[in-house]
Amino acid sequence: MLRSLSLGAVLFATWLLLSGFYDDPLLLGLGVVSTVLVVYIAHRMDVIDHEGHPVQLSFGGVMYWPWLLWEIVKSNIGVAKVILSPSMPATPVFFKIKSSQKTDLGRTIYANSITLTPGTITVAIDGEDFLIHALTREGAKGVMSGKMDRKVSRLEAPSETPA
Amino acid sequence: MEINFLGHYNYWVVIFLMMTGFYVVIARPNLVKKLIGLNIFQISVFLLYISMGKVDGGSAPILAEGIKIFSNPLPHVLILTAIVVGVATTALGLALVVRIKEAYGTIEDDEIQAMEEEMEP
Amino acid sequence: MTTTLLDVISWAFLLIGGASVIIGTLGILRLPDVYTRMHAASITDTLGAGMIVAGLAIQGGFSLVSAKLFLIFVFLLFTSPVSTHALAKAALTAGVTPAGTDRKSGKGAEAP
Amino acid sequence: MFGAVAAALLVAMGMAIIRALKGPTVFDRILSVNTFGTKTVLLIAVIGFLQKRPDFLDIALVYALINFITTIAVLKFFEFSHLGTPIGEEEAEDL
Amino acid sequence: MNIIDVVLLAMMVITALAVVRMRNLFAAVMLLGIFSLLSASLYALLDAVDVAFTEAAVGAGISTVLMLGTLALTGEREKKPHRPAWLPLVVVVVTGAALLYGTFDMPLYGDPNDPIHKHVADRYIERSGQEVGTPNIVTSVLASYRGFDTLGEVTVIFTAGVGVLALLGRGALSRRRRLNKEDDR
Amino acid sequence: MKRKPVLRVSTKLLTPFILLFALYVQFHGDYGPGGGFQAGVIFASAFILYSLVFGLETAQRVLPAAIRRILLGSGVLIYAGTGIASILMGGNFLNYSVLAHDPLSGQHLGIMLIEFGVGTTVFAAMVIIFFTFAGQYRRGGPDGN
Repeated sequence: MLRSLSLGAVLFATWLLLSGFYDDPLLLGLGVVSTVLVVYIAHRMDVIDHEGHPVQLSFGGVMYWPWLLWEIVKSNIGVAKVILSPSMPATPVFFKIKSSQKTDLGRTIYANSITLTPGTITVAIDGEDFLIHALTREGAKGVMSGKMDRKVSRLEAPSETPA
Repeated sequence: MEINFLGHYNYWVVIFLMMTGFYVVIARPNLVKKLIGLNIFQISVFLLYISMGKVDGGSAPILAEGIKIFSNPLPHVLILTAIVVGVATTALGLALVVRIKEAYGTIEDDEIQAMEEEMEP
Repeated sequence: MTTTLLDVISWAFLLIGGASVIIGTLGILRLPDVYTRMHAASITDTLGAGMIVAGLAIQGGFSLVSAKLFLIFVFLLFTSPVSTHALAKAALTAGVTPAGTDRKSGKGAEAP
Repeated sequence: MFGAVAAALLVAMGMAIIRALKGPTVFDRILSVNTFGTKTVLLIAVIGFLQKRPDFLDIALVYALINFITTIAVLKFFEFSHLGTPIGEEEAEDL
Repeated sequence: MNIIDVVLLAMMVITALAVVRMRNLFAAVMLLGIFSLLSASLYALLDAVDVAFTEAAVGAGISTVLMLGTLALTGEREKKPHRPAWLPLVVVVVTGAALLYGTFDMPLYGDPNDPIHKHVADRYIERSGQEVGTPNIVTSVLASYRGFDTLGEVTVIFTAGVGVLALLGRGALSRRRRLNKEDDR
Repeated sequence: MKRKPVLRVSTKLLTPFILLFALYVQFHGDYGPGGGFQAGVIFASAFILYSLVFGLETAQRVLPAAIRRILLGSGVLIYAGTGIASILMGGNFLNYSVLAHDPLSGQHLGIMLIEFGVGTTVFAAMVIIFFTFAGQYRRGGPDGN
């Protein structure tokens, strides 16, 4: 119930961000109606749970996102170098790692973070085993160092609900 | 007759695209391919209309402060509905293709025709 | 004065963005197989899109336009890894053999 | 300046079309259509600024959304050969 | 601006020709998706934002998904055509030439004095603000001035939905099973 | 259902926002690009995404066949009903000026109603078409790819 309410609040905020009409009672009313309708449909679809609406992560996320963005910029430069150099020193490699997250949500965040940084892609997930493809050995080493893994686990940790 | 070559380039490309779609429709026996060709034809017709509605120096037909020249909204209205109707009819066509595949086991129109001729000597 | 400064910053962003879009697509053309090409595609999705959107947002100023640009960026950031992951998974399942792969750490990382 | 970005995007779109034509596997084509979609999103945003009416960014947003759904649908088609089953049930062995 | 226009059109031509050549229907559908994306960029460039919006939602998304759904049921390879292709080619070239000849009488592209802009469109642009009161002229023409027309379009969509249900829906499915059994006997 | 966490979690996250965006497009068609046609399609694509990831059966439970068919018809009825209402109020068919106390707000109300009708029908038609196609099963063996 609490999650439905907070999803509703987030949705209404999105509506205001999209709409740009703040003095029209009709549109604001329609915004409320739309929010309620969407929350009802989401409830029917059973997508409001700790995975579908992770409010618990909002505080940790503030710290995590900027770090991730910086990582993305760094690895972008690395991949661009590979593409632009005439000999293309790509040493593609498949490897497996174990992730330390407890929930599917944490694993999703970790997998998506790996994929989002160019140079590494999460190809498959089986439980806590990730199969990863890296463009270069350095990229592979970067993932295997486990720094991102620890960060995501820390992000996930305060919300350790039994899944 | 004075011919302005650059004044019509848009229409010419559109006619070329239209004929490409037309060719696919009449030359290819595969029914799904025919529908793909029909879609190309459709999009080129849309483009023809939209090009006609363009006014040099005009802007999107949504009223706002300080904008005087607008492109013609009428083709936009016609095409807007035509796109959605187009996808609905495409869906109907695809449903027919699925049924034809079930009934005849093939979606090549020459094979279907051969089967029909066999059935009615 | 501040407007010129902002203009210069946004132009720099736009230029970097445009350049990285081209580099990314060049990678899609040059690299040897699907898996490596995906890395190149994600340059376009992250740095290219991010920089162009940031440049445009500076031009748009503090307004609804920037808010929508921000939404577009967030949306791309959410969806692009998901589709890349799904694509890689599908390619692996279909048995597309990766080019020039050496199997490091060799814990049965071969494609099924 | 917007013109330069638009030009860069157009060049990149052309290169993506080449990849879509060459293939060689279907996944290359899917990848190029997907990245083509991203470029279209950006191009439409830039066109809005070029025409000095940047308040129509909803179009770009729709593209980003639809592109995602199309990619998922295409991949599902390839993995299961039809669209009805839920993801994750028909796989005998994951990974 | 014109250059973007020309480049987009050129890419559309390349894509269309590639669709003709592709034997693999799946690849053809993917290229059709690219074709639709290109056309939508072009709509946005030609000021038709509403149309670009619709094409974005419909052309690139739904129709690709539906085509794939059909391919999943019918197979994705096109057989090599074995009848001669010169007759269709002649028909196409003749038709195209006639249409090209027709364009010479058309008003110039983008000319504000085209006859098309001089009759009803002017009135919509000038008066819809006072008469209907919505900033988006396309919406006011669509929903108010030409509301009757749009009612027809909605009915067509309704009919298409009913038609698909009648052809492939659950009721139709059991009927088909029965028919197939009779065929087997 | 425990597998493919990435797709499952992302879909759960995104679906409500897609639905909300569709409704935003529906109700802001007067001010910018958008309207019933587009909104219906976007709303339907949220359901398409949902059924792609969670399966057709689940999606059909969320939106049962009866509701789909009622929605399909009711959109056209809302549209035509608005026309009839304007006749009853003393105007012509689909002349909304008589629907409220002054012509402008009447037009506004009328446009909003018929756009809603359009959106409903388009949504229902697209969902029905997709569900019907996805519900078909391949008869013969796989063609391979």
